[in-house]
Amino acid sequence: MGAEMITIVNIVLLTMLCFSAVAIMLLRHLFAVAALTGAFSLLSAGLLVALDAVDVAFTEAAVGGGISTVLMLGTLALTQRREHRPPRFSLPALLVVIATGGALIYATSDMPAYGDPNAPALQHVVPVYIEGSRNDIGVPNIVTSILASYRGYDTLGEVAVIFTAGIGVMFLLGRRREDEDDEGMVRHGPGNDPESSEPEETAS
Amino acid sequence: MLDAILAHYNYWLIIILMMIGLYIVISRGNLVKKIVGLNIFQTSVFLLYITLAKVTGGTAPILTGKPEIFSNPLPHVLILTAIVVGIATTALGFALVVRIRESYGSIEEDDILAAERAEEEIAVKEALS
Amino acid sequence: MKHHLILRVVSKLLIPFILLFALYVQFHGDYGPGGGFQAGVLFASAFILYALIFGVDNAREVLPSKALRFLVPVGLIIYALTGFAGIVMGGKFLDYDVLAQDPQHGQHLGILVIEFGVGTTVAAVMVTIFYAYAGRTRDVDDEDW
Amino acid sequence: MSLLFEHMAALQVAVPLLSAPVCSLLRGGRQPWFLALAVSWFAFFASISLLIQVLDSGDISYHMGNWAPPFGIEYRVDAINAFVLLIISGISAVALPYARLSVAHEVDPRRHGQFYTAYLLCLTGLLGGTITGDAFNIFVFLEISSLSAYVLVAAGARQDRRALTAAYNYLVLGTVGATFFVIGIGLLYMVTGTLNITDLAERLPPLVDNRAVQAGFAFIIVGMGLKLAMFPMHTWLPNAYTYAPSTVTVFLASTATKVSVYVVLRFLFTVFGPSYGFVGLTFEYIFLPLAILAMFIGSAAAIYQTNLKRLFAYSSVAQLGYMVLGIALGNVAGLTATVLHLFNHALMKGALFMALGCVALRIGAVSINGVRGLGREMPWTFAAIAGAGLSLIGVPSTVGFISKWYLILGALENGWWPVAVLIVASSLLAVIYVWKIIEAAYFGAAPEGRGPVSEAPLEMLAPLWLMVVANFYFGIDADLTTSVAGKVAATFLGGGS
Amino acid sequence: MFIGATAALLVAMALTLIRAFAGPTLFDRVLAVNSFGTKTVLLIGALGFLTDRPEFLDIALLYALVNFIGTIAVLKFFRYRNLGLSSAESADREEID
Amino acid sequence: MVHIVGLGASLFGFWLLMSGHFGPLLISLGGASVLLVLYIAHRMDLYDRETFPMHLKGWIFGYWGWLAKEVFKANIDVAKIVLAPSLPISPRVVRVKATQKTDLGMVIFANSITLTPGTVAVDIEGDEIIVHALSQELADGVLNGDMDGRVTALEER
Amino acid sequence: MSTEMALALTLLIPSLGGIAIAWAGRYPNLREAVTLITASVLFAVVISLLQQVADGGAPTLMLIEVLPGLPLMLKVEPLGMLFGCVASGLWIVNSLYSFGYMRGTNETNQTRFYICFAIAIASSMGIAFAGNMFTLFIFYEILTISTYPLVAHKQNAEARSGARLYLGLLIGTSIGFQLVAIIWTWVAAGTLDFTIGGILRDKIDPTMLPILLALYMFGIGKAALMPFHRWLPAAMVAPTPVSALLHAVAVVKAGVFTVLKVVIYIFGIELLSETGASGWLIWVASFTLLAASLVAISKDNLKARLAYSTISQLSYIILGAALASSLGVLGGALHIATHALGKITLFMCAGAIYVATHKTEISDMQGLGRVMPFTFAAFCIGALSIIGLPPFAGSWSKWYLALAAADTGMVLVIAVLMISSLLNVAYLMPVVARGFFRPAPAPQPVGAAVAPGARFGLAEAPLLCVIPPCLTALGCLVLFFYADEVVDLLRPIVG
Amino acid sequence: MEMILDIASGAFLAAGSFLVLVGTIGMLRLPDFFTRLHAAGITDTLGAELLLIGMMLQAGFSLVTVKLILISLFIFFTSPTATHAVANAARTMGLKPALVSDEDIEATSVRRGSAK
Ligand code: NA
Ligand code: NA
Repeated sequence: MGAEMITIVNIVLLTMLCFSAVAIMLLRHLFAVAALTGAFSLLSAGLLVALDAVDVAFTEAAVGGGISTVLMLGTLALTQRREHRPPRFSLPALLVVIATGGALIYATSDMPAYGDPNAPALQHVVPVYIEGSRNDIGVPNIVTSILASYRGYDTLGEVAVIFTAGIGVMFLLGRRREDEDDEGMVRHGPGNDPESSEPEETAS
Repeated sequence: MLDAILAHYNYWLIIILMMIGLYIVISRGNLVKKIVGLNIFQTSVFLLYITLAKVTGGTAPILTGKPEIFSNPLPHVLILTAIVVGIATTALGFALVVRIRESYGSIEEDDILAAERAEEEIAVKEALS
Repeated sequence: MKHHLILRVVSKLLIPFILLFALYVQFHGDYGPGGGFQAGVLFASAFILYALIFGVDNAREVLPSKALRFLVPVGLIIYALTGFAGIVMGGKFLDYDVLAQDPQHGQHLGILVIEFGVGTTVAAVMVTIFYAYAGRTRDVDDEDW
Repeated sequence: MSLLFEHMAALQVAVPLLSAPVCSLLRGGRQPWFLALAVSWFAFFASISLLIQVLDSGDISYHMGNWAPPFGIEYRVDAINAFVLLIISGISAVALPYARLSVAHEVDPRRHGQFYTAYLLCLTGLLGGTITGDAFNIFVFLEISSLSAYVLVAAGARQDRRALTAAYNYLVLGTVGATFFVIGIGLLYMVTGTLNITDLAERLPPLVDNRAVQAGFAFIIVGMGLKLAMFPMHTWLPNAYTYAPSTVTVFLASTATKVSVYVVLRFLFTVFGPSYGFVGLTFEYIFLPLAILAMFIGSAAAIYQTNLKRLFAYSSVAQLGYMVLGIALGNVAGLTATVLHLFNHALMKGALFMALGCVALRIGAVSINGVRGLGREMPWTFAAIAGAGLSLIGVPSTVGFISKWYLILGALENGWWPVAVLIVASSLLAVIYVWKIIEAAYFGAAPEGRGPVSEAPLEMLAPLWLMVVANFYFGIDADLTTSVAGKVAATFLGGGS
Repeated sequence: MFIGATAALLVAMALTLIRAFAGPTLFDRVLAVNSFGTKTVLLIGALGFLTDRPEFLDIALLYALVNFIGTIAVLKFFRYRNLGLSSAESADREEID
Repeated sequence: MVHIVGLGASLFGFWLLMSGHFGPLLISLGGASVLLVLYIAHRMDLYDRETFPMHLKGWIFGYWGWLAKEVFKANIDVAKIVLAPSLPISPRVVRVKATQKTDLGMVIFANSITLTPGTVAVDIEGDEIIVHALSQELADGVLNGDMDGRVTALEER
Repeated sequence: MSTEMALALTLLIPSLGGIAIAWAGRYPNLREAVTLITASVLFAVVISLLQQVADGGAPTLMLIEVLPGLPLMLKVEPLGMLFGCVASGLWIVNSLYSFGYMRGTNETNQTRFYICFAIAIASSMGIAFAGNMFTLFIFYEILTISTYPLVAHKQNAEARSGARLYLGLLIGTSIGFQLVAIIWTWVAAGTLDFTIGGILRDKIDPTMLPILLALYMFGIGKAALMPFHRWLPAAMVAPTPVSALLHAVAVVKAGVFTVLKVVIYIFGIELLSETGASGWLIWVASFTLLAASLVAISKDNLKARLAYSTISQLSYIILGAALASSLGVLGGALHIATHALGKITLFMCAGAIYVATHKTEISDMQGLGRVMPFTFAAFCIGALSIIGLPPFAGSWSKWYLALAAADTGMVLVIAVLMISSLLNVAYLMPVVARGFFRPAPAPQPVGAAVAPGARFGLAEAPLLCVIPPCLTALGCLVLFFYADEVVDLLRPIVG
Repeated sequence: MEMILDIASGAFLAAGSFLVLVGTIGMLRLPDFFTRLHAAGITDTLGAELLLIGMMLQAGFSLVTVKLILISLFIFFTSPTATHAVANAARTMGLKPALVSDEDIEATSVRRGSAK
């Protein structure tokens, strides 16, 4: 009974995701897009919980719903809030997309069925992880065992990726050291108008 | 037939989602929208991985002391990494968008292309003169 | 002055708990969902909330850019050095078994340390990125607003 | 000391990886550059020792975290990736002495720490993506290199704002490529349950007819095709190379796409194998026509460029066509050509972009007009362009010739006469665009208003000429490179894994 | 019992999403998305009980948090410019919609 | 100081409640975490009456009980309105005098208004709270000063 | 001096000479002394090798193995010796002439000119002594590239477009056809070594032989076989010493030399004659021969006429190879030397006329012979040699070719040879006739003020422009009497 | 006892579900942004809390209940705050409530200058 309900939850959430994606495509108010993107991430995170991927759901919620929404808002604040061109149809895009989707749908016919407990991916390496997590590592969360130990090297790479992003954003947007140290008085941020101070920022 | 549908409906819906994301990336001229499309595309790939990790009747791969069937944890690990890569890419992409807006005064591909073409034409004219 | 009173008061109440929740997530990744990455993001989001309500300049006083410039690489360095520690103590790169008296303790220690590294870098990077966005002077004209 | 060699495979990547955050902590001035230089030289040393080790005593398998594959991540070094590692670290080792002045000129001095940090990350990513024996780890490390490459390209915005849009397009297409690659890996994982390349190779044969495997193959190839700028997925490349700072162009043009080619080779021959029906079909019906189109359209586009960096960027599209063509030939000679060309093209483009960097140092933007008459004022620089240009054309006694020699051998071996003719015909297009520059530099009159121009400093000329000399040395004494490449090709075709 | 609650939450989420799509003002959307987030928190709680693994409430807590910060962020960033300008009422109108 | 100790204690309690693991390692990590949070809170200048409202004494629970009842009633009212086919609404905006002396008190009052369906605190201007109400009856529930008085009473220990 | 050393020196001397010239660039006298010394030393070294080859030796020098089985190597054989002697010997003469010409016309970039010249000679030596087709190809390309700056010397639009065509056609044909042919040969035979009797016997399907041969013949663009001859007239924009280099000393000679090498050592004469694979080439060569002659007649510009003459004369050599008989090959080989002497004479005379009078059109040269008697006499001798009249060297090579045609029973070829000789007369003799027998239009053109012999009423070019053609004209005469020795030297190549 | 708890829990869940649905319907039915705020309030306050209490009753005295309490506390604090923030932003940016009499609008018109 619970399993069937999960199936229904999956279908409903996925359908909502698709509609959200279409809405994101069509909406031209970019702040609205940002808000919907946040909803999209929360939805997909909900789906991830339904699919037992709790660590992923945790991350997707924090990243997709939190950080990337904030980043997008920050970008919009520094750029513009409307998409200027109305959505228009693009045949090449459609062809690429159909080819990609077609290839995937072709692949699905030979994929293991959804939820198949005999899927090959469950037979080969995973049992060792489950046993190892219990005995060798002694960490109940198998995802953590794999992430931090078995495939800890991937995670090192992942931290390097985040580090790269940090360096990159600092490179592209960071204030120069001189600005910070010498011109600390300069107020930054949009609405940098001496006439109008911003209450939010001067609060407390 | 119904079996086939039930066995793969998840994949199909995810593929549709993926296609919408990819379509946004290719067809939208707004640089922010493109990155949003990229996010949708990537998120749907994440969902594909997680879907294939799901085991009917299984639970989250955290040991409880009881004998249980667990969903496959490995795709979870991979996707955790992929999410991080995705947010890193998004952050950089948005940073570039901000800089582009500062340099070109627009984040619409058409305007930027027009500006670049004009520059290019000047350069070519110089080369020919 | 009372304009953002509600937000201000509620945030003041929440922020310490969000920070602690982040640290909880950091150290309980072994038992449930969470770990360094998620903790880092949460930790950063507490600062982001602070910056949203009290202004980026105040946030910079709490967590100066100089400290961030130090913290961003430090997490990654901690992680990489853990890898080298494996080599130095007679194992392979990132081999935690050799870090303590027995392999399981070694694994625990290794995971704890690298997760800490992950959390440090992630939190620092997230705040850095937020500062970079929110603190950037807009030098384009306001036409589009 | 033995500890060093025992862990050399890990250190090859771990040292640059650790050095990147350390670099970001440095105070500026020359320190970041010096660290990058030292690390590059260490990486070069490591790659040489790995290659020697591999050639002497067979493949190296290093288990990260001491977890046996396929459970943990394995570093697996064989002749081919040792060779690619050598290319990457070698180019880096030569490019960095050159970099200091060029970067000082083109990149905001206050950003040098971040610049060299990004450079080190890019190096790390390329090395890591090459050395690893784990399919997903390839993705992670290639993304490290790609993300840092976007930053490095955008660093050119100080010279020309188009660097920003170039970096943006590179980012979007690169990410789509990476995502395709991830889809492909996922499909393979779904049906095999493993991510280890060796393990994958062992578990795939019974699954040849599985559609998920076939689709996975397609996604991996298209994804990497985007990253390696395989025609017609090359659109990000010309502008990225054109507007990046000179040093970045030197490094990326010589290494980044090469690693993607390597990954394609790895999947085509180690994981799959030409004996799989769909792989063979891909060779003949996808790679062959695309490669030929790339050779001609890339070269033809190069002819019409006025910006010299973009000219050589389009030439890279054509040259990547040669590499794909070598794969498409599907025989030892063709594959030897591809592997050789990884190295040879790195030498040519390294030298050419270095030379353009020297020109940029003196006159700013490098247009065909701007270099008129510069041949006499910058004799060493333009002699280098001429020399490397000859190599690009494929004139005998240069490395370019050796590559084409094997390509044509491969075409003839298959009895593909027209292909052999097309290969030489496309070289002739190279004559045109190379000669355009030579003619302008040596036989054109200096544009009005250009004052006297002095030759580039020795610090930049020396690495440049090292590359030029290498172009000729390895063109005349090709024994070393061809024996390694031939060995690699034979391994690939001699029964897959 | 949790099935019923889950179903109700799903229906409510779908309806809320309609409001988010329809707008018409940005604030309608933000309100809808915020409410949607609350429902997601509840859904995750319900799913935890449905699958007999209710210990994942950390996620729900995180959602509530992210939802809150996200809402604040949208408003904060959206309001930036209007704090400085008072004349363009009509323009505001257009922006809000 | 009392705020620091109070906040520290409640943070540590929060940790113990969340954790459910009481091994020496996690307890000491919890202690360290609390110290770190306290340090950051100090840097954020969060130590004041608002952060750890211990001056509100036990009254608060009584108030909560009363508020729960009000919220419940208002929910029923609004639900009726929403479900009525005719949608009997007459929205209005009213100004409510707030008599609280502290910011915290005013925030409790404003949030209480918002928590009660049918009324939303839209803005605070001086000592007035501007409230949007769905109907006059619902507005009256706020205007009658009952809630205001109870919140003010909370402040005056 | 060891043989290998000597062989290495043939490459090193001109290369080092080039460097020395660059170093001496600022001092024209020193620079030209270096040029002359280098040329002389090179010639001496080549002559020192000549004796060994005449004695049947084959000095060999292995440079490096580029790819397994594909070395860069030098190996001297008689044909190469002949070409080596011609190129190095004529370099001396041409250098002397260049000093006069370049100074006489105040050319710019003279240092570059001499450096490129030295590199061109070095690569000619490489071509002459190449031990396999691969080595030859490399030097062939270096020769093309090193002569490009010479052709583009004047750096104006005309020079640039001429040089572009020059480079495009030579590189294009060499990479597009020749390289393919070489690789094909490699694939088929597994070697590229020059071997008497060829390397392709039984290695390649006889029906494919004509195609391979065609790839070689059209791929050797320097042999100017129609329709790939356009580069030669286009290169006429270059200064005259360059034309001499192109037409006589190095470039076209390298082309026909390569043709002979391919026919003799790659295909083998016998294989060609057995299979008749070169039959088609006879007709292409014949066509080129006649057509180029006809075009030459129509040209009023002296250098253009000479250029088409060269195209025509080259086809004699190709014809000799195409006949696939010993006599034909010998005749062709001999023609390399005889034509070189004759054509360099003609070009140097044309240059001398230009230096003295700045005239380029034949129609303007009426009566010039009377004021430039030495020049025109030398021209006359060169012309007669090219036409093939005894007692000038050219008569021998044509004689051998005619014999070969008769031998193989190609009557038509004999006819072609006859007609072409008549055409030779028709385009060369009018120049001499105008110069000597037509009265000069008044006013008489005034030569250079310092022109030697002015007091005798002569207006000759500077001595350095006049003496070299006289020397080579003398050479035409001398070679007539020593042709037998040359043929004896060459005899081994036909087995 | 078990059964009583189950029944109580079921009742709470049912009531919560009902209120959540009602709130959502209100969000769709009500005419403008400000009126919809109230409907959203139904979901976020009583609906959410009832559902959470229903869950607490199922979980009994355990870590789960503790976390449910924390969630309900969190919602209790943040939900009105967020609602207020949206409403305040809308008002500050000049969005006019519909169906409100003129003098009301007068009384509450945005006074930008004074607000700062
Ligand atoms: Na975890
Ligand atoms: Na309310």
